[in-house]
Amino acid sequence: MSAAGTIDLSVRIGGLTLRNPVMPASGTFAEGLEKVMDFNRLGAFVTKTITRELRAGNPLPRVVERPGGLINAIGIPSKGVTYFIETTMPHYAAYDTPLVVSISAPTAEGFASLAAELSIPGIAAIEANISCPNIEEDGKAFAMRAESTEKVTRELRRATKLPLWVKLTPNTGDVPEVARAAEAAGADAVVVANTILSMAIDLKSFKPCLGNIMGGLSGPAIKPIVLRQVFQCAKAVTIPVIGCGGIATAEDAVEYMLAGASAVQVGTATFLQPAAMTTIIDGLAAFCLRREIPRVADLIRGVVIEEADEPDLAWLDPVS
Amino acid sequence: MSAAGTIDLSVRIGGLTLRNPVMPASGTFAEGLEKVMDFNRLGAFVTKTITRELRAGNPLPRVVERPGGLINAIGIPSKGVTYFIETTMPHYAAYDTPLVVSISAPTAEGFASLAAELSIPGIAAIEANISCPNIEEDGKAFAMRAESTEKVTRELRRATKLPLWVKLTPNTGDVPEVARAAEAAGADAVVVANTILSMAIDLKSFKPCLGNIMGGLSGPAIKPIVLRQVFQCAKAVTIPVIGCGGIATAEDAVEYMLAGASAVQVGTATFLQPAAMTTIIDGLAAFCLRREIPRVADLIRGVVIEEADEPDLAWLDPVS
Amino acid sequence: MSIQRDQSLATPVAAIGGGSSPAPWKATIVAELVEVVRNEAVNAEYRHLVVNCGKEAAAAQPGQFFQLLCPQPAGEQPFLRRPMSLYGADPDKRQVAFLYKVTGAGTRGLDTLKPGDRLDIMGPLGVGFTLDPAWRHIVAVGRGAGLATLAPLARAARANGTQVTAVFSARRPELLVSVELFQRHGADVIAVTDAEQTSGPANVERILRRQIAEGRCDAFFTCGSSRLMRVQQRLAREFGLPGQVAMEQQMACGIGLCYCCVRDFNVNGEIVNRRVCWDGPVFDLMEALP
Amino acid sequence: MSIQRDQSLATPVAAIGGGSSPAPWKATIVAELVEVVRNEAVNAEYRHLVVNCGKEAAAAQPGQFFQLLCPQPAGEQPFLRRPMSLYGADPDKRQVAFLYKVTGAGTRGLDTLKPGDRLDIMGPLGVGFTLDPAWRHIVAVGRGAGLATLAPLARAARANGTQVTAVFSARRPELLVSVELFQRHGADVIAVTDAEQTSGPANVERILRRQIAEGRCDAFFTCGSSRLMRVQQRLAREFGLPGQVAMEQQMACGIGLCYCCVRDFNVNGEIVNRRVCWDGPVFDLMEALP
Ligand SMILES: Cc1cc2nc3c(=O)[nH]c(=O)nc-3n(C[C@H](O)[C@H](O)[C@H](O)COP(=O)(O)OP(=O)(O)OC[C@H]3O[C@@H](n4cnc5c(N)ncnc54)[C@H](O)[C@@H]3O)c2cc1C
Ligand SMILES: Cc1cc2nc3c(=O)[nH]c(=O)nc-3n(C[C@H](O)[C@H](O)[C@H](O)COP(=O)(O)OP(=O)(O)OC[C@H]3O[C@@H](n4cnc5c(N)ncnc54)[C@H](O)[C@@H]3O)c2cc1C
Ligand SMILES: Cc1cc2nc3c(=O)[nH]c(=O)nc-3n(C[C@H](O)[C@H](O)[C@H](O)COP(=O)(O)O)c2cc1C
Ligand SMILES: Cc1cc2nc3c(=O)[nH]c(=O)nc-3n(C[C@H](O)[C@H](O)[C@H](O)COP(=O)(O)O)c2cc1C
Ligand code: FES
Ligand code: FES
Repeated sequence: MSAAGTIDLSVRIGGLTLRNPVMPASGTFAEGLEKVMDFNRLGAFVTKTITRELRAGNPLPRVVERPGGLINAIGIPSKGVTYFIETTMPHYAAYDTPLVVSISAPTAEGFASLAAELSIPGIAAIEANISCPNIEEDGKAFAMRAESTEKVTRELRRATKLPLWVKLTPNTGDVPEVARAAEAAGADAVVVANTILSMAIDLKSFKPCLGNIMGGLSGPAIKPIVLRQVFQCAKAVTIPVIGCGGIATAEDAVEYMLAGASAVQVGTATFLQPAAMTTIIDGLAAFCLRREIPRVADLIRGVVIEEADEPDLAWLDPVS
Repeated sequence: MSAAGTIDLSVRIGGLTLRNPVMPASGTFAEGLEKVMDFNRLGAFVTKTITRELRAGNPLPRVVERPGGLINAIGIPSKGVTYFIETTMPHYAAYDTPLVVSISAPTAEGFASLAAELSIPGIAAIEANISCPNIEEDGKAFAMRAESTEKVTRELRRATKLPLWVKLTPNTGDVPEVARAAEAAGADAVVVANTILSMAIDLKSFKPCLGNIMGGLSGPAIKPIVLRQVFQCAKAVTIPVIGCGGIATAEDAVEYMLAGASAVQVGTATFLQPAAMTTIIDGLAAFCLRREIPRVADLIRGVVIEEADEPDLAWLDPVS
Repeated sequence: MSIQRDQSLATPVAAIGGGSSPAPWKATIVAELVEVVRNEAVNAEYRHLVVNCGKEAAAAQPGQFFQLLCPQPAGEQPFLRRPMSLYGADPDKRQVAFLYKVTGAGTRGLDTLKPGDRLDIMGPLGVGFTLDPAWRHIVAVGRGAGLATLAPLARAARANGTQVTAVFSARRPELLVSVELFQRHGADVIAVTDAEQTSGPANVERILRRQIAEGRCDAFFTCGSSRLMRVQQRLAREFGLPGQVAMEQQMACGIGLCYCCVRDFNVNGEIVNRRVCWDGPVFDLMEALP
Repeated sequence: MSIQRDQSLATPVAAIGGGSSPAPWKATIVAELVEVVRNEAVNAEYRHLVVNCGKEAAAAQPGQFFQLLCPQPAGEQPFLRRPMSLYGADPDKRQVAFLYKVTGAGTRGLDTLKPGDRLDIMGPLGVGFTLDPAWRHIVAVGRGAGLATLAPLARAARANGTQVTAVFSARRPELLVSVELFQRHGADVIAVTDAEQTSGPANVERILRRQIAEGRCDAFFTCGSSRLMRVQQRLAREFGLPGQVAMEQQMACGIGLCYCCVRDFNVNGEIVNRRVCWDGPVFDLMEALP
């Protein structure tokens, strides 16, 4: 029971307490949003993925829309870590909101040294975007396999004392196994998930719609898929799961938290409604108030599975 | 160049020539559609997956809708193979359209014996729905792994001389590798793909929306994802790829054929527009006419990839 | 997925190949874009929707239904079609009517329709009611949306020379629908309501026993309440009366393809699984399970 | 994703927690549901859309743009917002106007709007044109949708005490837009068209050289044609004139988040990557690459 106006929105992610569970998804957030919303209301900042060196990103076109979603192949244009520390970080210093830095590198060692370099005051956590290809192992993304995930996470863990979030790819057959590997190697949280590898072809030119040929699908279209992965991961690990995929409303955020997410990241929705995050925060509070749930954290893993509902394991796959 | 009215719509799938590339997806077709469309216009019939024994299917609710798609957990209710041969097959005997039977079993041996039993006059091809869990290997669907796919396909190949189509699951990290395994073991075609494992939670009751907790997403929402898998598979194998996922219009079918599909299966679209398949057939002919493409088969693998467009392999994953 | 008339039904493109169509094939179930004639509230809960349609749709029989592709209301995206019982059909004017309650995204979408708007309807679907010419009197028992489903029986029964007693249940008297429609076709209507505390199974049983005692019940027809269905099953068994019940279930395809709408039925002691959309929605009263 | 006004902007729910907001924070870019006042064809290609909006939007400056959440036309589902230049702003009446060409799903959706309908617009966005008070004469060169982008310059230049010569290019004379608007604000308009074979770069260069020779060109402003932009770059270099160009690029977010709208620019011989939505859409003429 709660009196109006006293919903506790805070959640704990590894060592961090966030004022609420809503934060941006990497690559869909920048200083510009400051003109749209009060940055002091966000649960956290999450930066666009940065790399050690300067990177140009992919050829244009970099996005194409489809019903219910967006396919992007931005690549990781990055001005490099020095620029980030000197020029980008100061933007966020004025706010009372934890800054999470998303990083990427083509080798486990590269990840580790970047994390070490970024383990400085002003940074609250590292989010390792391991959906990028592991050049030591035949170009597959680290997060496609439990072994490479475990290895890169272990190196990262050794390199930094900051809370370590590992962002997984949905493009693998066994996300919970990969999540377990991240947990075993010392991750403080897993972010589930990045975009789903997709494609679109232009029927006028017969050419791919994206300069990179393939790209990642995001937005409402992927919500049911990623929600399932969050549910599976939350059963597989005890560290917090941060849900990310198609969240556009407070109801979406509630659904993710019930499935097992301790916090949520909002990406593509911000492109359609730039204040989506603060709207979701308000909506979460309103939802809890209406349903007499005193703390938003009570929603986490709240999905009600009745015995009779347990799937017939011999036929669990959707097959249908 | 082609004169009006003379578009050649036929395609070859393994040993079969189909009058056009459009057929139903398994589980979304039955005799009832006869009241909606002329069955002699279809490229092929594909039955709901059948099993050897009677099976009840999943608890209700079995479907839930989401924007742009449907999540289903029907299960495989089946009246068994004898009922199929005696009661269902005769329905299709009146038509001049090849009958493809979709089968499933929990073991490779079960698949093989069912295929053998169904290798009878009146059946034009076997579609092996190997998205079901392999009970010999820890409950993972056969099609989640190249090894189990190769094994079940090899057994099937030994058991039947009929054209053998193997239907893959999209719920794996490496569909092209699985497709290669099916090809190596003697499949005549691969169907890409089944539904994408998903979930939805009811915000009133906090319970899963489906009796089976999880289910498979189908419909327009999954089109960009499965299209990408078709593109990858068509590069990986030389046998025909049959595209299946979110196809609702002739334009969707063209996009799939350009990506590499030799034929397409239409599922969920039929639930919204029961005559979707014949509309798509007409639309394919109209498209080819408009674009002066004499044979629809000329579309297959027709996507134009320019050298400059080749993805930067070191950063191929969408990561963005 | 575009909400468009399926052009192939209207204009088969025979000229450009795509299959041999030797016999002149005819559709008996069609999805067509129809024109809305009327869409008005009849009371606080129900809306009456009338559309101009083709001859296949206008030939719908009592107990059959349609699958409506509802417009998207602001901010919502109903994906599936929505099943709605035939409320009335006029083969001469080529019209069909529906009576619907606004409950969720799809029916909220229906509610946005104005005369002149277009709507994609698919039907007629399923197995409707059967009227035995031998029956002199039947009793129709309905509640909620069930009143809509039973409505076309009034006219069909009169055409069959059968007298109808309708026992209609609602929460409040002003929520009763089709009462006048039944009366216009010469039926006796007995209204029971929660507000008046007349709608309990005991009272309905009393009413039905009186009908049976007076020889006014050769068969039961029911829809919309499993409590009332159980009362009728008991009486039907006791008096050896036949009966038919129209069932509801969530639907995806509506034409027997997907098996999402199955229910269990008791067929001579054996539990069998049937598709409400295809094997029903009207079933033998004695076989139905609540 | 619902096409709804983002309520949080209108009604911050401060009472129910969710963050400390010490300083009274104010949005300068807003997404708001506005009311359509007018949406009419001005010629065979362009439509004029006027909306009532809030004060942030009505404060938009020439060269800035908005991201419009276009309604879905029948059978199509534009997902992203669509960028549209400010065509006119009236801070007193609290109105903004757009001039758009129907080209695809999004603009087909805009075309369905009727007075009284609501539309979700987001802005004002980007960096607009800069007018140096020292400039006595400027030359604006536009083609296609570029004429819409340049339009609000006419008024701003007059307010700045700057005389404008507008060189407007179109396929046919009847497709020229904003000519009267410029004339009303005292500008000279020189129209060139493909139909009259006056729009070629050679002729435009002749016209521009005359303006320069007559001392009527302290700066170039251009939008909508890279061919004409190159002519101006050449002349600007030759005569040491400043210039500004408004660029287009496909956009997703419109506020500098996604990096899909980047273009290359030549900054003192070095190629740098900039976001059209955030670093532009107006850029230094000499740095722009076609
Ligand atoms: C054969 C048949 C005939 C019907 N006839 C009528 C009628 O004449 N008048 C009337 O008002 N209603 C009737 N219904 C119920 C009507 O179909 C539902 O009220 C409607 O589908 C609700 O859709 P919604 O989007 O407004 O609600 P939501 O709750 O948003 O719907 C979500 C999903 O559940 C399904 N659903 C919700 N309620 C029902 C229900 N009661 N039965 C079946 N599916 C449901 C919807 O179709 C949809 O797939 C009938 C149902 C069936 C099966
Ligand atoms: C800063 C800016 C200002 C603009 N101002 C105007 C204006 O005042 N009047 C006007 O008529 N047009 C203007 N445009 C172009 C306008 O944005 C496009 O015509 C519109 O986005 C087309 O959308 P559509 O859905 O109709 O076409 P589609 O071709 O279906 O659009 C598909 C995708 O491509 C994008 N796209 C298509 N054409 C363009 C283009 N020329 N520029 C950028 N993106 C494009 C769309 O935004 C969408 O993401 C402007 C563009 C930009 C970048
Ligand atoms: C334009 C764009 C750029 C992105 N860039 C990154 C990135 O740099 N690093 C990363 O980890 N994820 C990136 N993502 C993925 C998002 O962080 C998020 O995982 C994904 O979009 C799913 O969430 P959504 O559906 O809410 O957008 C990007 C997504 C988009 C749409
Ligand atoms: C209700 C339903 C039932 C299905 N049943 C089966 C099945 O029995 N066997 C099978 O291989 N696939 C089955 N599928 C998957 C479809 O054949 C198809 O692979 C999938 O729906 C993607 O295509 P779509 O987006 O066109 O529907 C089913 C799909 C649906 C929606
Ligand atoms: S709704 Fe599909 S079988 Fe009944
Ligand atoms: S459109 Fe997103 S950065 Fe410009």
